[in-house]
Amino acid sequence: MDTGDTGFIMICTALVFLMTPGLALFYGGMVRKKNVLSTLMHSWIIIGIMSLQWILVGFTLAFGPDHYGLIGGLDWLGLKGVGMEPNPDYAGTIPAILFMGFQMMFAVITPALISGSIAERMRFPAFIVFMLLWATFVYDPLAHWVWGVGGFLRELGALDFAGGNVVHISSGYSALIAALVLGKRNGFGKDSMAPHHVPMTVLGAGLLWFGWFGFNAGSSLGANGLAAMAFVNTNTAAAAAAISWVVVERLHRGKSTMLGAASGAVAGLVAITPGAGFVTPLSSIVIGLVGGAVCYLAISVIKAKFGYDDALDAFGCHGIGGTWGALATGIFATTSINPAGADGLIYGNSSLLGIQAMSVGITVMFTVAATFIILKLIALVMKLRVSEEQESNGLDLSLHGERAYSEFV
Amino acid sequence: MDTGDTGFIMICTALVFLMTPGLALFYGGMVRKKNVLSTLMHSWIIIGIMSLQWILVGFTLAFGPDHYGLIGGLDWLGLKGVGMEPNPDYAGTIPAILFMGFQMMFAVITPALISGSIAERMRFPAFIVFMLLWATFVYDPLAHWVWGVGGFLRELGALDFAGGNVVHISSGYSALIAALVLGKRNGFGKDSMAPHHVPMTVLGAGLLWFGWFGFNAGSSLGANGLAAMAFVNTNTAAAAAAISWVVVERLHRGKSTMLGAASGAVAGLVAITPGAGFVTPLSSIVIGLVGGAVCYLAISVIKAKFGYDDALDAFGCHGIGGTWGALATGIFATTSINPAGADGLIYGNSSLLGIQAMSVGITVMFTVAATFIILKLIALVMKLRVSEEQESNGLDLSLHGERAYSEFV
Amino acid sequence: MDTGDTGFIMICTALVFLMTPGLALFYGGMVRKKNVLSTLMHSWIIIGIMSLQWILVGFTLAFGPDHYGLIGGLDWLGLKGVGMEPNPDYAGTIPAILFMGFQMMFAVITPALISGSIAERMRFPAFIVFMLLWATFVYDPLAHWVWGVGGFLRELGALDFAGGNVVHISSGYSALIAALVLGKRNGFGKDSMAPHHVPMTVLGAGLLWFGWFGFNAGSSLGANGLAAMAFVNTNTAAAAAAISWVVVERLHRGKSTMLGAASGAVAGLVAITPGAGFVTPLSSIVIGLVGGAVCYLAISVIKAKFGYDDALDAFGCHGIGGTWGALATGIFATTSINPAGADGLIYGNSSLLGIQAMSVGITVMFTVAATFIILKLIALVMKLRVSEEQESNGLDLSLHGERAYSEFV
Amino acid sequence: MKKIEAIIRPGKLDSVKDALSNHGVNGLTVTQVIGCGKQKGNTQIYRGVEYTVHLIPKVKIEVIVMDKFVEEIIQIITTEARTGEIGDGKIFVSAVENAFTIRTGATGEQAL
Amino acid sequence: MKKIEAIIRPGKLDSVKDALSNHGVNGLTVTQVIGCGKQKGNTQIYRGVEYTVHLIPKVKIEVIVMDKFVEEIIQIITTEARTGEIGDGKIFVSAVENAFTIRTGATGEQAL
Amino acid sequence: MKKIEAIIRPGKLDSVKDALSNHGVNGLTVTQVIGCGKQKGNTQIYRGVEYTVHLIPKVKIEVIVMDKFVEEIIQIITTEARTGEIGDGKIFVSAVENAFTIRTGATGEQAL
Ligand SMILES: Nc1ncnc2c1ncn2[C@@H]1O[C@H](COP(=O)(O)OP(=O)(O)O)[C@@H](O)[C@H]1O
Ligand SMILES: Nc1ncnc2c1ncn2[C@@H]1O[C@H](COP(=O)(O)OP(=O)(O)O)[C@@H](O)[C@H]1O
Ligand SMILES: Nc1ncnc2c1ncn2[C@@H]1O[C@H](COP(=O)(O)OP(=O)(O)O)[C@@H](O)[C@H]1O
Repeated sequence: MDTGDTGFIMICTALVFLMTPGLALFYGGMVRKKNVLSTLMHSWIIIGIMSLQWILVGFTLAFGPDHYGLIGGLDWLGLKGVGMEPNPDYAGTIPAILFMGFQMMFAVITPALISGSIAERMRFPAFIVFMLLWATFVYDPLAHWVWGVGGFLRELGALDFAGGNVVHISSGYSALIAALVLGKRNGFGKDSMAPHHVPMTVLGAGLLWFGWFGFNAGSSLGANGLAAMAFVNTNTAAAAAAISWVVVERLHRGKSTMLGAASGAVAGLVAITPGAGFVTPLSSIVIGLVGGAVCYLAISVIKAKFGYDDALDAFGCHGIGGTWGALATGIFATTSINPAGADGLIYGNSSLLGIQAMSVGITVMFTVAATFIILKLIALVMKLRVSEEQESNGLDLSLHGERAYSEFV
Repeated sequence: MDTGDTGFIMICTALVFLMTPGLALFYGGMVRKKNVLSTLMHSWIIIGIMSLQWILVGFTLAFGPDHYGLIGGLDWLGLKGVGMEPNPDYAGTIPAILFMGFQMMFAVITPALISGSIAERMRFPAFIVFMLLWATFVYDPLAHWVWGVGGFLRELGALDFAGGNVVHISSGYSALIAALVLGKRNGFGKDSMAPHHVPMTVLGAGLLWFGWFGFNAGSSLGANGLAAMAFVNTNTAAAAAAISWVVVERLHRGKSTMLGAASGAVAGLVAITPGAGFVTPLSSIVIGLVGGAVCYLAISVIKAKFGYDDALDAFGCHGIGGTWGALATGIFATTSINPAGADGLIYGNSSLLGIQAMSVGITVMFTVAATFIILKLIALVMKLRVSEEQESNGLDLSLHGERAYSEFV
Repeated sequence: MDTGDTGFIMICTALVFLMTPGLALFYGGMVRKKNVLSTLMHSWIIIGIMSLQWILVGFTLAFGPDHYGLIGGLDWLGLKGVGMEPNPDYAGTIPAILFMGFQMMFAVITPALISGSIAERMRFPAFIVFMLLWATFVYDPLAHWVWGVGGFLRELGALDFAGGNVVHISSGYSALIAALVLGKRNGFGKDSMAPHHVPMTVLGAGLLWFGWFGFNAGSSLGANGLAAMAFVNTNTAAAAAAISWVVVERLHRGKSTMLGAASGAVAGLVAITPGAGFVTPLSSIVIGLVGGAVCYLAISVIKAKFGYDDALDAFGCHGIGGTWGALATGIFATTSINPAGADGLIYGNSSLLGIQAMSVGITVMFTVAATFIILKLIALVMKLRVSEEQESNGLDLSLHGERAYSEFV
Repeated sequence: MKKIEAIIRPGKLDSVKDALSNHGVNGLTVTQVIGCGKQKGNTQIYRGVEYTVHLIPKVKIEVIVMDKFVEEIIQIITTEARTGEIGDGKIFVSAVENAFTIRTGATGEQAL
Repeated sequence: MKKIEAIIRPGKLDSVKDALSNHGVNGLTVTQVIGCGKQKGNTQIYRGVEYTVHLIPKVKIEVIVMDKFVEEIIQIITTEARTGEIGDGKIFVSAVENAFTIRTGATGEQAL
Repeated sequence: MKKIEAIIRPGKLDSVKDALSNHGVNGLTVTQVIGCGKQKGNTQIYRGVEYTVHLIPKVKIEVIVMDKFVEEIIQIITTEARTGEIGDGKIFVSAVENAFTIRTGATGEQAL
């Protein structure tokens, strides 16, 4: 065990934790005043539920001893045997319980990301059931495939440094399906659904960016040069994507917006996630620039064309940004940064891009199908969507019996 | 000295620092619009005052060479002799000045916790005098008893990993006394005193949770397995308590609220504080589940029955949650997690629970009596409470000459 | 390489990053409702632009191989050769890429500080051009002079632990010039320009204080006793200055304000920046007390007398506080804290104060002249200031096409 | 000249506004209000304590028009703002003696 | 029909509302306003600069009632809203020509 | 007694208020409103989607005065609130039947 690595990963774990309360604010600022608490609640209840799910079953399903490359065994149920000694299979210099904790924060934020697409209209009990099933039957297996020793995508040679597939692609495409299954918000495309509190969203974006350093740099599982490289790449791509988003929106709409800069930064953070520990800073600039532009176009043009109501653009940011990031890793990865990785297209190796594309394809197909089935099964048992009256009164009042702001002195 | 431990504790110190500005927001969102700045000011002025008090006299009173198990000597007045070398009595691998700094943040947040109970009605000069006296005559001795080498509660064998007694029980019961001495807010039980800005409270809760990792994990004073275990326990109990609070409120009132999830999380963080480094993650689930439910009941049922006006539930969260946590440590502690600790009730040792109860009893008696005396003494010299007119106009305007929000464009 | 140092500095880098989103909120709360997004945007667009500028040219200009003590060579353009191995010239125990990243965050926040003085009236394209030129022709050379191996102010023996000159004096005086060149806001001195959201400013101040631990303690570039000392000094001076500000404002205006406590804390953080690693905690108290009072007077008395419109007091806090801090270092520095430093006036060495004063003088003259020239050059090519109508409608709507808050349900 | 004050559900503001402007009524002023009437208030819960809030968010639309348009406008508002549930709101009509356009100085019906 | 507009202290809203509803007056509409009159404004301080703010927060209650209730209602409001200090506020009465209930289409006094 | 309602640009509130009080008009009540008229709304952009917002922030000033002051006050408001650009706003005058000062019980013109 190494105190430097242990201390560093412990703080990284705290940073990744902070991302979910940050996401709550990022999302909360974008909804209408009457739904802000219900939106915050999505993230917060997930912190509660997933923290327990992970300890009880999630961790062992994802990282427990492999079965057929598909799933971890139940050997570590309730953290049995996961203690203060390192587990060299995953991280030889930090306590096994810390590795578990670090991974927990990923298992927490991923379902929370989905909640952006179904904001302002989903029933709370259905939301909870959906999230629990999704975590158990989508996230845990997928984490095993990509990161678990013996996981089949890992064996394939797909590169995913900090969770492009497991976190962003999976949540992004699931969010799209959930938005489609739930249908549009009443008044979508007619009433103004402008964000009720942009500074809250900007604050959330700041906390996300801050926490993302823990997410990406911490994914090296030690305080070393690779972590530092991932750190710098993370910042670089976020910065580049913020710039590219506001430039593209200036060309498209004539103005650069603060919401755009914040959204672009998040798009860039998503895009660099899979490649953060495999590419150079200069490549990160390109990954960010493309990431910001692609997500902007997905959200402002493609979404408008197809007309689905991905309320807070969970698909537009995470699905699209994550896909680009996974492919970009296939293009820009270099063994000069990470010998444990592989060379990408621009370093003369075209096979990696294919592997990356295949792993994206598998992830998308699996999550899309599984999410659809889960939602349809739940719909057999309970209503997914609030009543029209509840929706018009706002979910804060109708579901939670609260109002966010009391207006009078 | 160890760079890993030193770096880790330095960041933990920063995290614990952040808890007080976080608490300011947690509390600030819950008061009425006209009192939000005065509420933020409580926490902020305490950061200022206590940082200086601690350096000048607090640290040496608490950790200076022991006198009769009751108080530290004045040898380290103004940090004389507290330098960059470790002090092996307390932490052999980090600079003594860092240990001092880490402890300082605890000395800062503890009085700030009290301010929740007297919100919206205390005069500012009386508040400052109260806090200074309280820190010097309550906190500093208590910290010595529990944590100081030679302190009598420490010698007794009471377990308090990160400050259940010193921080939460002491502040919680003092808060109750302060609320009783000051009396109810005008209009209490009649006018609506709904929180003016729930998202601000949720943000504050997020920052508290984040900072609490430093509080609890940092209390191991090194970047090691025990710190990691405390870290995971902290998160687990907070998550469990958030869940249990919203479940109980759903059973009781028919709805789960965002304010409830945030309050529950804080209750869980309080409850796990004394035991974080002595119990297993599975025990933490139980500690959290019970903690959330108990605090909910204290706040919504017992407070209503007795009718005292603990405005922001400083007693309900910290007094009750801290008491439960101290007792829970007597139940769930295990030497398999921490050989320096002891086994609790469920591991067949019933004496620990008795010791814990005794240490709670002593703490409660001491703080209750001392707080009462301090407040009564101050009342001889100055008014404790604002005038009716100041209260109705709001403390922001009448005490500080500011308004939090300017409403017009 | 040392994992403890590396992990610590990586987290410090994240902390310093967080200061700029924190600054955005600190500033954003102080403007009028109609300009809050444009104010947040100033900081955010700078994060984007400067992160890229630094990687591409800034770092090598500042830290690249010295030319005549004046500027770094272009050898490290685009981070060529800046890799995972340490560069012992600057930090022998952490990866060179991490040193680059840590410094990057300083290069980001410095121009963002300037934006406070020109808030609510500058055109966005002119702002971007100004900032790019300023970073390249003012910040990068200045950083080289003070911190670069071979830099002439460094050779002179001037002490600047964490950036009094490079960060605060440079941005503060530049801010004053920019405010003078742009002119006053319409209605200045007549209409109310009260902060629209003081809690947002308080939140920002909290994040700044938190991040400043990374700024100052991280400037020791290792997790060691000096870092811990700088950490404690930072907190101490901030606390003392918060207190002194509210005491002075109480004497002057009869009331202590929350905005004052937050402003005072920032003033204290500025004041301790150059000396954090050279003075004792007791000296930090004095530095903070004087710092808070001096900045208060500069802002409330001197600004009123001269009538310039430094909208959010970038000069009053950073220019004045930084100057005091640099001189205070000449007074209070002691080799007992930092053998690599020097003794100050109160330790019997009067020459250091002279050197400090000289280095302040050079910095002021250089930044004042350069900022003036840059702005005048830009004014030849494009308008610096928005139209009267844009200003009265608010920059959020007129420049960015957004509103921060949608008022209706 | 009459002033028509309509207190309606906030969610109906957009449709009412659009309908009015389709009928050539462009000038109007909107205020955020809270009100009570037959509609029951709602219950809010904070830390286990229930508050009944009787005053419910509404918006008030004010239109000053020539007498001859009053009926039509009431018709439009009624149609657009109605859901049939309690709480749809009220319309009040009162006399206005004079109007001025600040910009042009126009008075009386010219000012509308 | 008359409209009674009462501009009162924000802190008195609850008592006035309750008193009115105890006397059977259930319909009313409330607006957040700021106002000035004899009551002096307050001084605010931001970074050492003093601002005098003349406009003080108040709330405006509007009740439209049948003529015969006017006196009683004014009585109730006056009693509940009075503290005796400057700034208690004003009540204004004016004529309303017609009223409509959007939901039912009822008009005139039926609509109240 | 008349009620003068002026809907003006928010930025003009201070000058109008000051001018009125220089002419001895101290009592007035201000409401934050949004409105539309000849002035075109503005376009807002959120994540690439354009919204046209027709309702523009304004403030409404209400002054209740004796009949004889009406003209002068309209004059003052018009002068101070005018920029000459579309959107300067409107002034409406209507009759008020009675006024009461809550604190003193004064009625009619005494109450103003
Ligand atoms: N007499 C009244 N005076 C002023 N406002 C009223 C009056 N009656 C109702 N209102 C306003 O109209 C709104 C709707 O009235 P309510 O009685 O709840 O529904 P409905 O109009 O469908 O019967 C109330 O919230 C209130 O703002
Ligand atoms: N002439 C008036 N026209 C409109 N509103 C008025 C008028 N006079 C007073 N008000 C309103 O009544 C409030 C209270 O009036 P004020 O003169 O301060 O106290 P009091 O009514 O006790 O004499 C003011 O803040 C303002 O909103
Ligand atoms: N007929 C009307 N009824 C009520 N309010 C009106 C009416 N016409 C205009 N207003 C108010 O006056 C404001 C300014 O009117 P507008 O037509 O835009 O400018 P101008 O008065 O310069 O012609 C509007 O935003 C609206 O609030």
